[in-house]
Amino acid sequence: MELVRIQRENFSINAEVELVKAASRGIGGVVVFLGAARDFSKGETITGLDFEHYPGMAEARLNDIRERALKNFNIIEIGIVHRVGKIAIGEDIVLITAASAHRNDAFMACEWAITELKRTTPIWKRETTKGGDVWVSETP
Amino acid sequence: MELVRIQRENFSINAEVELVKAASRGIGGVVVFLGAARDFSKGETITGLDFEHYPGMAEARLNDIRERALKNFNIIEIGIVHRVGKIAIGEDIVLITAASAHRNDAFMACEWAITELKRTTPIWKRETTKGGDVWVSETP
Amino acid sequence: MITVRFFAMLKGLAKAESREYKIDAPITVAELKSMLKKDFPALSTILDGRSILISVNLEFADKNTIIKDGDEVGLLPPFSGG
Amino acid sequence: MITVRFFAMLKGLAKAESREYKIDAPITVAELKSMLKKDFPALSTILDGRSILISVNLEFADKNTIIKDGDEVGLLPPFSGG
Repeated sequence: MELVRIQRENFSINAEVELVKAASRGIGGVVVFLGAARDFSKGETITGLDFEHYPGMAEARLNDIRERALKNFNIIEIGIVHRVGKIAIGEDIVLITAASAHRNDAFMACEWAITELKRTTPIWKRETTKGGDVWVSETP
Repeated sequence: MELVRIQRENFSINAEVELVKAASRGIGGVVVFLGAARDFSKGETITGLDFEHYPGMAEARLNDIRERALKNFNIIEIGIVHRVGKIAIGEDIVLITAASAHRNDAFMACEWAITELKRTTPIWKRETTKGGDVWVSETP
Repeated sequence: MITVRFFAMLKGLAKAESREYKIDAPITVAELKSMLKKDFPALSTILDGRSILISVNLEFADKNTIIKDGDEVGLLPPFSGG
Repeated sequence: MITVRFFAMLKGLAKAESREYKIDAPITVAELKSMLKKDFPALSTILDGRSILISVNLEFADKNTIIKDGDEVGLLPPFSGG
């Protein structure tokens, strides 16, 4: 299993953490960010999500985030998985798993990576609301 | 299963995250801190760990951390599990699972909770090294 | 031939997933934008704004980036992953 | 009767897991410390320092906290959980 992936299927947090922990027995702290499909957005009720990505480019951006995280933070390994396609409310969307010897580094890298993912990765979310399906622009 | 527990057995990260996510379909972000048994400490090789706690008081302190986290951060739910007894290198020790509508709050609460756990919870670690078994004092 | 790919809401506005152009010589991103605005009036306002990013061969590009025969250009509305 | 419990490295130094004291009237934590230093010379230095916390009935206490008959006192070396 690759450390950085875009896939339609759901993922197992246990499996992703094991994958990252396999990098070293010197890992003392793992910080995980899990993004889940919540039932509201800007006050509106959401009944489902659908994600589209730019194949090839999205994977390249995520790999670039991993490489920069390894270079800029004192972490041992980091994994990134993002789902695409239809996602039901309550289901998982994205998982970032950062591992380090000491916990501060993993917290910083994990928070940086999810912010960078949102900023630089060509993935788009469509929300199903009462009024129909709407593409979400984080910066309208 | 309780949201705050001290137990000898290992835990499933998936199961703990599901437990916390069950609190609300408004959860958009979950931040998990996992502490694992690493193979070195202050330059020394560690071959195993053994944790002791003050039964009753340790659980009370962890519940207090949960309640203060819910009061002081904009989170929806938080769970804390700490293992005691013998723990092998690479195994998991502690898991903190913080869930919120927006990710910043979960990051802040999770990092605060693990720091507070280390500071205020009567749990003690004994490390097995070449030279024998040594109790660890974080502040000697 | 170059391929221009539309993503997310741009697909709906352009009523297309992609568009191919035959070019005789390399052009800039700015020049391609002018061609697109003519062929897809519904994209005109959005292409004049600052919210759409452009990629050339899967890398972020700017208005001066050169597009050569065989290149793939992406029109990327604001991301909303994560 | 009050019960004093030793944890982690203090168990090894005291060579005991706990010790019971019969008290005729409530005493302070400071007074208990003096009794312990007499009975457990190996704990003397550490009880004079600032690294050991004291609990009374599972709550953190200070040197003026009152200990009554039936109370449980914990001698808590620096924590190393997490």
